[in-house]
Amino acid sequence: MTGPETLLPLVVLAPLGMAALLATIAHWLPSRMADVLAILTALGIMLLCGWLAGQATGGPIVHWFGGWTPDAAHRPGVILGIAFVADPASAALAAFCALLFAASFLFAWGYFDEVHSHFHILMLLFLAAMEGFCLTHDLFNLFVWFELMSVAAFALTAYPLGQSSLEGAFSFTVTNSFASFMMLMGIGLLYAGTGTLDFTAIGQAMARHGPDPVILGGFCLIAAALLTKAAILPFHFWLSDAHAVAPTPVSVIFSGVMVGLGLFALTKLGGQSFGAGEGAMAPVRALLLWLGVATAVVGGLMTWGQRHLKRLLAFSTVSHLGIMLLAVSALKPLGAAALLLYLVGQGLVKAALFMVAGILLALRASADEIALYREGRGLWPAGVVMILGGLILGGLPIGLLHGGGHLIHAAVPSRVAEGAIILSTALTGAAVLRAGLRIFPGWSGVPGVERGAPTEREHEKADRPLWLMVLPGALLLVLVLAPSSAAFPFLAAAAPRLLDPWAAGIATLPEEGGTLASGATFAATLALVAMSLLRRRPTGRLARLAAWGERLPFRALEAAHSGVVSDYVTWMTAGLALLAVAAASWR
Amino acid sequence: MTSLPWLAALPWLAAAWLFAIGVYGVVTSRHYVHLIGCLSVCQSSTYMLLLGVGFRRGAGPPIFYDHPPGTPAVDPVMQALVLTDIVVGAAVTALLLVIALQVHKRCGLVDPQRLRPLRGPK
Amino acid sequence: MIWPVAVALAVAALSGLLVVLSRDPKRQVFALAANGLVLAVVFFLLRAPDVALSEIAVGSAITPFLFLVTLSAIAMNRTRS
Amino acid sequence: MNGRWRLALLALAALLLAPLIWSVASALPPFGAPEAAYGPAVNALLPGARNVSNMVAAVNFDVRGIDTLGEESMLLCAVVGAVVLLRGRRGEDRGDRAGRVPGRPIVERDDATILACRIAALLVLLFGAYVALHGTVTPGGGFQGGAIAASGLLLVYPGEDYSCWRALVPGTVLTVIEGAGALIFVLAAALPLAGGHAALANILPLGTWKDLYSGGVMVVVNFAVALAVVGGFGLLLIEFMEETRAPEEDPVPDEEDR
Repeated sequence: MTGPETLLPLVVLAPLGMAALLATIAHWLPSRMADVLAILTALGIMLLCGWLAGQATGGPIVHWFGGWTPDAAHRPGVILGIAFVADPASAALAAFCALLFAASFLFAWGYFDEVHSHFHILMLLFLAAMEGFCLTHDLFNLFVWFELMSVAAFALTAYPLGQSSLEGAFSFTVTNSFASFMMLMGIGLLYAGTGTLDFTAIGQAMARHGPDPVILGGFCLIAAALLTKAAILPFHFWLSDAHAVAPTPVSVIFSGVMVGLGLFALTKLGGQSFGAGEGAMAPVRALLLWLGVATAVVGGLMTWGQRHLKRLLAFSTVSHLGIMLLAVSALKPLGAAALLLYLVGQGLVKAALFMVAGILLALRASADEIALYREGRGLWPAGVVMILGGLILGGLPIGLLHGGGHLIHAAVPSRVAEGAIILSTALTGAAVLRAGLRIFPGWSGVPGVERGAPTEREHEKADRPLWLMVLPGALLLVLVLAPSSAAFPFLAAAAPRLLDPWAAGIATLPEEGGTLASGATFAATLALVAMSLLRRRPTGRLARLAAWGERLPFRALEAAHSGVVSDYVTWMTAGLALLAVAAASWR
Repeated sequence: MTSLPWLAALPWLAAAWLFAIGVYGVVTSRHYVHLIGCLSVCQSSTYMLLLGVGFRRGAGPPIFYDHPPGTPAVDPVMQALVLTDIVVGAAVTALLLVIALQVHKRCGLVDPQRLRPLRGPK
Repeated sequence: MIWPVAVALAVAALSGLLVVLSRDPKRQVFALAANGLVLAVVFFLLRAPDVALSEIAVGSAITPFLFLVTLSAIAMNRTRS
Repeated sequence: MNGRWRLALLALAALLLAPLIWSVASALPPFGAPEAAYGPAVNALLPGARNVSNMVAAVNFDVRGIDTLGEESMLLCAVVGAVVLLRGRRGEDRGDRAGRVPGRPIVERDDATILACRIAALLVLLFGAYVALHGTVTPGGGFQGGAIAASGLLLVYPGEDYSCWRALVPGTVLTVIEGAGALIFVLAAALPLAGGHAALANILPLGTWKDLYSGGVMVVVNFAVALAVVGGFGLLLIEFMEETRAPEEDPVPDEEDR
């Protein structure tokens, strides 16, 4: 057992052990000790995963639990044990998760000061689940970490015990429970069809006797569950209600990386287990492409039509997930590299923006853009973070997110998809800029479409210093402004290994050119912001008619996002039927 | 004994049936606690499918206490998966009941079709 | 002999329908407990004694008890507010 | 969407899915004749490799031990979450008066119930311990035994009155038991790493066949799971019962408070 192989399970065992330790001695722990222990654990895991990612570029680090290596069973072709396989991409994403947790713990210093440090126990279990989800190589183990992540998320969403957070947590729990039932049924079908649960073994079994209905059915069910976690249309309805009502440190993790893990797992499974036949998944990939376009556009429009900051950021996450699905649907190394860079870039920016929303909730007792008009003047550091974040989201041509967007434009096959990316990036960036300019410097026209959006009077714990709350957000923004060309060599090595951990060779990534697309995106963002600044109250009959016409699509979309859990479950069943029909049409 | 065609697929159809009525129950429910009950019915469909996949006709349980190891036995891996699934069911049901209780304490309503976050009851 | 399993599966499907169709939560709790017992019999016939034991302990003892306590707490809240 | 639209969409989805479900059901290996090689390999190898006769416990605690570790931390997470959400503003002090629903008569417990419950509580606790201890030998194990023992703890309540039950089964002790169970499991997984073995490796002597001590580390893991489940379910039952007590002052604040 080499060094990295011995340390690999500690990535999951350390947070679990710390959570269990806190649960045991929480009664006798001095008050701030839980915060310190949690931050140290998160930073330790981040460094360990970063080191493992570096080591893994040579070859994947494999750890078989219990010593049950494939040959220990003396049965060729039968894999008994469960493996953790750290390929560079998975280890890097695990490190990114730990980084966001460290920033969230720093932001949450003093937020939860009751005795039993329950918040830190739940968050550490959440961290362990995400690390396990990134690293596991066994299908049912993936379900166990998926479920632990969900249970921790349900409890953390309902933590503030406000009426909206309880109802949001209820619909979040019901929809994600359905996703886990579908995933279990998919695992049952795949076990019946291939006789094993290991990713590579499933891939070999599928290559041997081709995708028959059982394996296609299993893939559809698992894909539906992962698309629910990745909030792709029509499975995305739970996300806006859950993120808008969760406490800020939890929303940072939700939007930062939890939803991205769904797409990451879909890419890994698509590459390692179901990518055998080139044409095998063509109709499903086409459906994923169109679902990505629909999600990006619907998410962008809903972002533009929101006034509650957290709900606005939640819909921008939905839009970015749609964009990432566009790159992933091709299942090529270039798409995987684009997914990784874009996921890290948008995660950093989204985490910083959610922290700004948390600051406004804490110090100005509201997250409503219109109610906060000119209220943010005393908090200029938070204003700088928000406006810079909006610019980066809108396509500012520097930093990781720009590099990610550039790779996605290169990876995306069709023109329509590129148009959708430009439109949704402009809408999300402009919405954040509109909110930032309205709250901090107070520059804003008359509220247009966002006037009728749902909102709520709420506040979060106030007596926390401003510098302590702005510091993590500012650090994350500095990270996202790093030149993306620095990450290209690592990405070139990591991307092919995500689709097949034992692949050699380097992916060729297109050079960082100032393409037409990035310029058009940034121009569109500035145009939308200018439009919202110059908007006056519609006086003439024609202007009033135009304003009514402009509000029509937004009111229809808002009616579809009704908040009723029965609707959400109906839409999920329809989505599953859509996926099944696409898979069945392959034969 | 002639094995009828539908008998070979009985557990898969039973699982699909339980999943379908679970979804129907959740979509048409008018009380949070009733909805949670329907969710646990929907979960029992996964037990049915998993154990059905592991069953082998004429084989005994995978416990070699009273009959020696080597006698034909059903698949123990599927039973371990269902054990984990039952724990998942108990955990999620407990959390949902707590949320339903707290929502009722907050606003006196437990009708899933009237309660909507950030918008106030319909 | 496959007939007992087939009959048990059919009874489990019916008891699931019974749980869904009993709209009044108080009656549904007893339907749930019965469903737990029927599932335990199905698991026993599918040669899974461990799973049957845990289904009885969790599915028809602890979970229905939690349902009952929640319903009584809701009844007390309703009279208070 | 109103009710009719939802049912229409559901019917359409069911219509689309029905033929596909039938094609999958007929393509699956027939019920009773599985083709998977994983299970038979475990049945053939594990009795000799670990001296245990309960194959499900062997898969749960040794071959796929990391799954069970995830399952236990899920139980810990659900119980901590439920306790946090239930205590909310109530704090953890004991409500001494039982909540009452007006119009529902209070039936005094007669002595037969008290005697029966006191005897039953002890027997159920004993049975739970028996099932937990024989995890690696006969059907049962840490989880089932722990769940039975937790319901045994609950039986103490009808045997005694509420405050005596809460004194006999204190919440802090159950929290410590639950945390300790999870901690022992994590240590049993992590310690073999120090010796250069794989995590969850079975480094203890494997004991004798069909004996209570069989399966080396599996006995420790089984004990840890039993502790975690007793503590977890016990705490859950206590916090839920606490909800039925009459509050001193009205815990529900009037305006929208976070």
